[in-house]
Amino acid sequence: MDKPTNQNIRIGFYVCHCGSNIAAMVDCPAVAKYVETLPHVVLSRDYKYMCSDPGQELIQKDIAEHKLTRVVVASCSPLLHEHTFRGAVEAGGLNPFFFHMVNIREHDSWVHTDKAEATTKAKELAHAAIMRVAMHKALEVKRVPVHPDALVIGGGIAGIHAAMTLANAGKKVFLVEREPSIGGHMAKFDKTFPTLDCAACILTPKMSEAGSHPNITLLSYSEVTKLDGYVGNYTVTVKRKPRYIIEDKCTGCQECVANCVYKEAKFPDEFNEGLGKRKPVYIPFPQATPQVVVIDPKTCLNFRNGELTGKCKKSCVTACGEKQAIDFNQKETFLELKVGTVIVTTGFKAFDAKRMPQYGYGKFPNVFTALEIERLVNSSGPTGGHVVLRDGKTEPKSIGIIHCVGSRDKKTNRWCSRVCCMYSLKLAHLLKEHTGAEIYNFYIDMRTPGKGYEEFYDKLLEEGVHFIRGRVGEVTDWAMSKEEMEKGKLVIRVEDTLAGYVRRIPFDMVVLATGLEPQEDAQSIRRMLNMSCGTEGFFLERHPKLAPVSTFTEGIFLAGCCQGPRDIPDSVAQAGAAAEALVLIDKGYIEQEPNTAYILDDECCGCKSCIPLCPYTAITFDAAKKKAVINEALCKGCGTCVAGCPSGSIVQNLFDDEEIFSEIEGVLAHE
Amino acid sequence: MSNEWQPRIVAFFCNWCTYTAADLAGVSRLKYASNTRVIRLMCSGRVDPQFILDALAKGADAVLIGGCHPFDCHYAEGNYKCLRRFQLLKRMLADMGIEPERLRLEWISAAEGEKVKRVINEMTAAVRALGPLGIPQKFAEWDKEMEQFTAHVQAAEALKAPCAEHAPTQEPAHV
Amino acid sequence: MTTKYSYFPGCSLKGIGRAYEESLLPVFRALDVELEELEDWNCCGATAYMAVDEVKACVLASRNLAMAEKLGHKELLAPCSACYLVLNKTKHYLEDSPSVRGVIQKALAEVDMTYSGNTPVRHPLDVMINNVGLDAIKKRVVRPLTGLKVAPYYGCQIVRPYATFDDQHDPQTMDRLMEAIGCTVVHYPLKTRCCGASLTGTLPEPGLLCSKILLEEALKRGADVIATVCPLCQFNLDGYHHNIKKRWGDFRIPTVYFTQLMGLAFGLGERELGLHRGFIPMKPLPALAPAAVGT
Amino acid sequence: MSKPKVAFYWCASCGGCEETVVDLAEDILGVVEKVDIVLWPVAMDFKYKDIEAMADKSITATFLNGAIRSTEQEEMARLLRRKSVYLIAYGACAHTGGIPALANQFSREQILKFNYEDAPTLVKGEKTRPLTSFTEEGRTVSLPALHNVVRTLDQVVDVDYYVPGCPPTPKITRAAVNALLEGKLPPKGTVIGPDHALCEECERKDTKPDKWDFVEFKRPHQKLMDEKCFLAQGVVCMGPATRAGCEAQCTAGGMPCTGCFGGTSRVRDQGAKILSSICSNIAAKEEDEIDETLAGIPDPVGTFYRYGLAKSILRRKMNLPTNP
Repeated sequence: MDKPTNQNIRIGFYVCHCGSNIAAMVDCPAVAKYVETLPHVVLSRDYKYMCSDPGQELIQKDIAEHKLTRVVVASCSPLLHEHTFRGAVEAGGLNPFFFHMVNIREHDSWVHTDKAEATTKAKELAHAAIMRVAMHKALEVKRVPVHPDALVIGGGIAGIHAAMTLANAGKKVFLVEREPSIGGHMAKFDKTFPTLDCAACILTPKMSEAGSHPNITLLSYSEVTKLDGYVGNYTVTVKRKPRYIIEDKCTGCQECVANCVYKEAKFPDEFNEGLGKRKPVYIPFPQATPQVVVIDPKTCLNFRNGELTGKCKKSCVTACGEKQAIDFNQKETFLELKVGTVIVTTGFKAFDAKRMPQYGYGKFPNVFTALEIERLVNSSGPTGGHVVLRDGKTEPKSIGIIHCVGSRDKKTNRWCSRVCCMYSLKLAHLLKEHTGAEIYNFYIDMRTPGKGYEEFYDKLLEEGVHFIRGRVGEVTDWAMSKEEMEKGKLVIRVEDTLAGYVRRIPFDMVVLATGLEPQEDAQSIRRMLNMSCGTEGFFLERHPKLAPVSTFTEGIFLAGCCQGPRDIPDSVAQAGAAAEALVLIDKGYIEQEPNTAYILDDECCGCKSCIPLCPYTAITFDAAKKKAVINEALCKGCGTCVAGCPSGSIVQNLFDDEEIFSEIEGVLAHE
Repeated sequence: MSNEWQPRIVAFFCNWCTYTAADLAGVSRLKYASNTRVIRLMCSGRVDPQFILDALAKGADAVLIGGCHPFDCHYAEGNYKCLRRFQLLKRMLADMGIEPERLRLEWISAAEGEKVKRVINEMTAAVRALGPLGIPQKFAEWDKEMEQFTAHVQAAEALKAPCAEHAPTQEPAHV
Repeated sequence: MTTKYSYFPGCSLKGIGRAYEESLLPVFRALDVELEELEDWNCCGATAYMAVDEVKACVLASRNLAMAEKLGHKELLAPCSACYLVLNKTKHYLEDSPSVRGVIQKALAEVDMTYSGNTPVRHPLDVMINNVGLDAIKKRVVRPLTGLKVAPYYGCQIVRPYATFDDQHDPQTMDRLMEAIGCTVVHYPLKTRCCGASLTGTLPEPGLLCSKILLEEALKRGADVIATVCPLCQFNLDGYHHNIKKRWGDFRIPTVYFTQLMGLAFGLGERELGLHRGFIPMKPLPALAPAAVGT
Repeated sequence: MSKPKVAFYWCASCGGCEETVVDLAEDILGVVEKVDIVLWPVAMDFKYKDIEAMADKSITATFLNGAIRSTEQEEMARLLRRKSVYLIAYGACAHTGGIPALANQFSREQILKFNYEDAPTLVKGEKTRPLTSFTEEGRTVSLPALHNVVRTLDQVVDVDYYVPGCPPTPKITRAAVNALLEGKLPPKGTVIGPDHALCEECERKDTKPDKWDFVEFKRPHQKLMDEKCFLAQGVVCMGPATRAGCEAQCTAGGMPCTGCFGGTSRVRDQGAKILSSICSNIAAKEEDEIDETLAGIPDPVGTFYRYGLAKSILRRKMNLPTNP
């Protein structure tokens, strides 16, 4: 067969075995042999690991020796290694965009079961790439300067740590927290596993350090509502909710709290999971950062339905005195920030135990969630660390802890929440310590992977805590007749899978080890930041192993439980996302995929049909020339206007019409 | 591979949702029919109706478009533009004698690897049931009438050559 | 405005559970819901059939579904729990299993029938709560059953394995419905526990024990009556008091269909509602004042 | 030096293209002076055998209008191709199929049956169809057969240049003739005419809004008073997807562009492109609302491919019976 030859187009083709990942299902040598016959192909190889150093060097060597001008690699997803190979092509002396990648792993070898079919598919996809790459043009990577300031969304342990890391490196950081204080879930914990050191002792110094760091602007009681701009240069709108306190003037003396017209605290305290009470003016917890009180307009007498009534005698204002920190006229304000990088540390939401009515939470008062127990065992909690039943006085003599509530369950959440086994062990230990009660853990599997975790489990076994392997069927107040011991108790019915029979065990108190879920507003955060979510609703990282804290948007990073359930050490480790942000800030620019669109100036007739198609207002109408113009800086490269241009007068780099047409032709060329 | 006819489906997947979902299907080692060939575009809004027609004309038995769910487009609204074109194109294809099952638009988020599998399997089964579309073969078949005619003319001329005087005058007869 | 449903009574409502139909029809009539009984319906496929050959049971069920679809009302009402489950299960198989679908379609084609899967199968509880609505029901109440303490008992089949309209573990629809007609609902933790089902007929000992547990707990919770949705549950709880008494003592408490209680609240007569058919009669409660207006 | 020989020929066309040549008015005399017309059936009496007798490539340029729809037209196209140095597809039908190509939505049998048997204007009872050959007294008379498929000229023979339009304007015709005479020929395959879309020269251009947000589509007769851009009034106008060069005579005359000049060189399917553009700018986001808006375009094929069906990517309706 005579192959069309073109001095300028000399394609080198490489098909990767990826060990056996591809080679087991795709006949790689056959693909290479087939591609060798295609137009413009001067070299076609199969190789064990193309992404390895020798693989990349092979490309570079071939470019020099065989005067290749185009390179196609058939291996994994371009989302994974396109960047790697472009680098190799560039190092070989070619423009990096004279390269195209064929996905024969994720889209082929991993999803098919018939080797002949998978091989045919690989050939067709390769054929398409060969035809496409011949059309490629040299492109230049656009460098966008990165604004040096950073934004951290969420002031839990991950957010605090990330903000501190950046601030210590001399970067300006905005730390936005929705609650009146930073600290997140960790602030509610009593002890941390497996070392049992006091959570507050670890966390609170970090909190106050973050609160007073000269490089950190702490925006508590605030929410990010909008993110505009483009990579490296975001304009962030932050809503500052009125706390009716002028933060700068409040010293945290809490005189106002003491002098509130409500002499007794009578409103459910959010920080204490509703187990304690607070006043309308309050500080969430003693070590709250910032040390600033907040007034809740829902319960304050001076408000009704959010409107000022002026009906209260405002003894708080009197108590505040000269400081004049109370301002009932505060309104919601919006703050605009310019940042270059964003670290998302929005954390998790605890599973709502009411979604599993068979466990009776909300129906039986003495069924508690793990977070409630965290507060109960906490010496600064609502009972001062005294573990009692919901009646406020009775100490439980027997406690059942049910694992995997809202985890590993097809009906609720399928994933393992990773922390529940360990915190259940911790709570078992603490509850035993506080009450001396008989404690049973009901588990599916004990999962204790972590430094010192298995040893902690062993310790608990020695402490005489009982472990029963089996998923609990129900918690009921139905006492079977003649079993007086069940009267007035909560009975856990469970199949003890080690003993091999169904047991009924009565308890005074039942603790539900609720799992971790994505935050309720995770979806809106995701949309705002243009991220993706995984199946479970946690934010999706760019790559689970190679880029676990990056997202598909340059300059936006993830850390902590918003990406998936994890414990404190892992959250803190992951807050090293800050390091990635730091690298980017110090580099000073982001390289942008040159996939922007441009108007063919002579050809555009000025029909204006493209102008409203651009969501970024990158297309405007040049009134003098009566033609459309694309602002390349604003263009994000979706190509919608290109598809919509009725006269074909808009071109998208990397996704040119002719490139796609040849891909279509190639994919269908194989007989 | 069996020798029976295999449908060929060309798919245009947006980079952010559906292509990523197909990657996820791979990472999850889901198994699905091998009849689909994916072409990656940045957004479903980039899907030019010309691409769809061209794919069909070049031998695809069906075309699948995958984009982000409403409200979830990485580029805000590209998916709506795709949907609007799709609605009319589907009708137009029906007018051109192409079954509506041969063009499908699906919203598949990056999390929905399972849906990639389901949609591809469903579509493969549906197209298999329809049988080949075979437009390139149709083109060839249509153009046979020209070949036949050329052959006919050549035969007539060959016949005419030795005894030109006796041949009936071949005047173009205008209708 | 009258809404119309196709109605599949099944064998029980024509036989042992006649009281269910006797109360169901007038109650729905009172709520302006019209039921049109399928002509020539056949066995739903439950119980023994289902145990021997599931696919054939589904074929039986699908004939009823096909007829309902042909009748043209959007939805099919199946009051008996067993029918409700089998019909729904058949729909699931039709959707999910191509092989079962193939068998069913072939069988239906033999008798020139088709079923496209469009007719939802609904339970009366579901229709009352989600279509009629509690407000409309409250409006029809002329004799609120104030003071009557009811243990709502749902049984297994309407919530397992498919929890179509209520929670699997803690269903609430009947609770709300009973409150709407003025009853006091007692906390009844065994509301979805086994009634003994057909075990009572074959292995009486464990079967009866199941029933006894339910009756005992209802009494312990202070209930005057157990309200149920299932003919088999009703029969098990109502029909074996004598046998239970012999073994464990007396646990006398009437078990009635929830529609019977609704009928009472709507002012209908006890006989009209089939209340005379129960073995354990409902006590004439002092709170049950005579109906203000008869219908 | 002898004058260059030029031929004009017509195939499946309405005769409008011939009118354009006449419309050159006094310029025609200039042309006639500079060339020898060797074939022009509409005006002069030349015979097939005259052309057949000519040496190959002895005609400098043939302007062929009309789509190729019958055996006779195909034969003539091939003959003229052989005899000509340049073969020019003249007018929309030869260029993109034109109105005759709308017949590609039907089979030959459907067309013949309708025209000779079912058409309401036919005399009742007589269902005579033309025969392709007829023998009487030993003499055989033949008529050309209708092809199943309507084709553009370049789908039958190699074409050098295209002169677009239904019909081409005198100006564009003159430009083509002059290019030939002066030897200033563009690359082979060029469409003579500008390569931008019509809006560029439309006098309604300045009334275009910045946002379209179509909520309904109207027919031209529903809105003719306004001097605004047709699309701005919700009337489908093919202008944005159609090659300029016609001097926007239709839009100036109160009719939206129907696309006779075909798409630009950068477009493979004019209809698909205008569909894409118009649909993208619909306001609705929900499927049923989108359909409601699109109900205003009841016949997308007839609307978007009025002149271009033969040249479109799909060419012809797919499920037509193959053998009548």
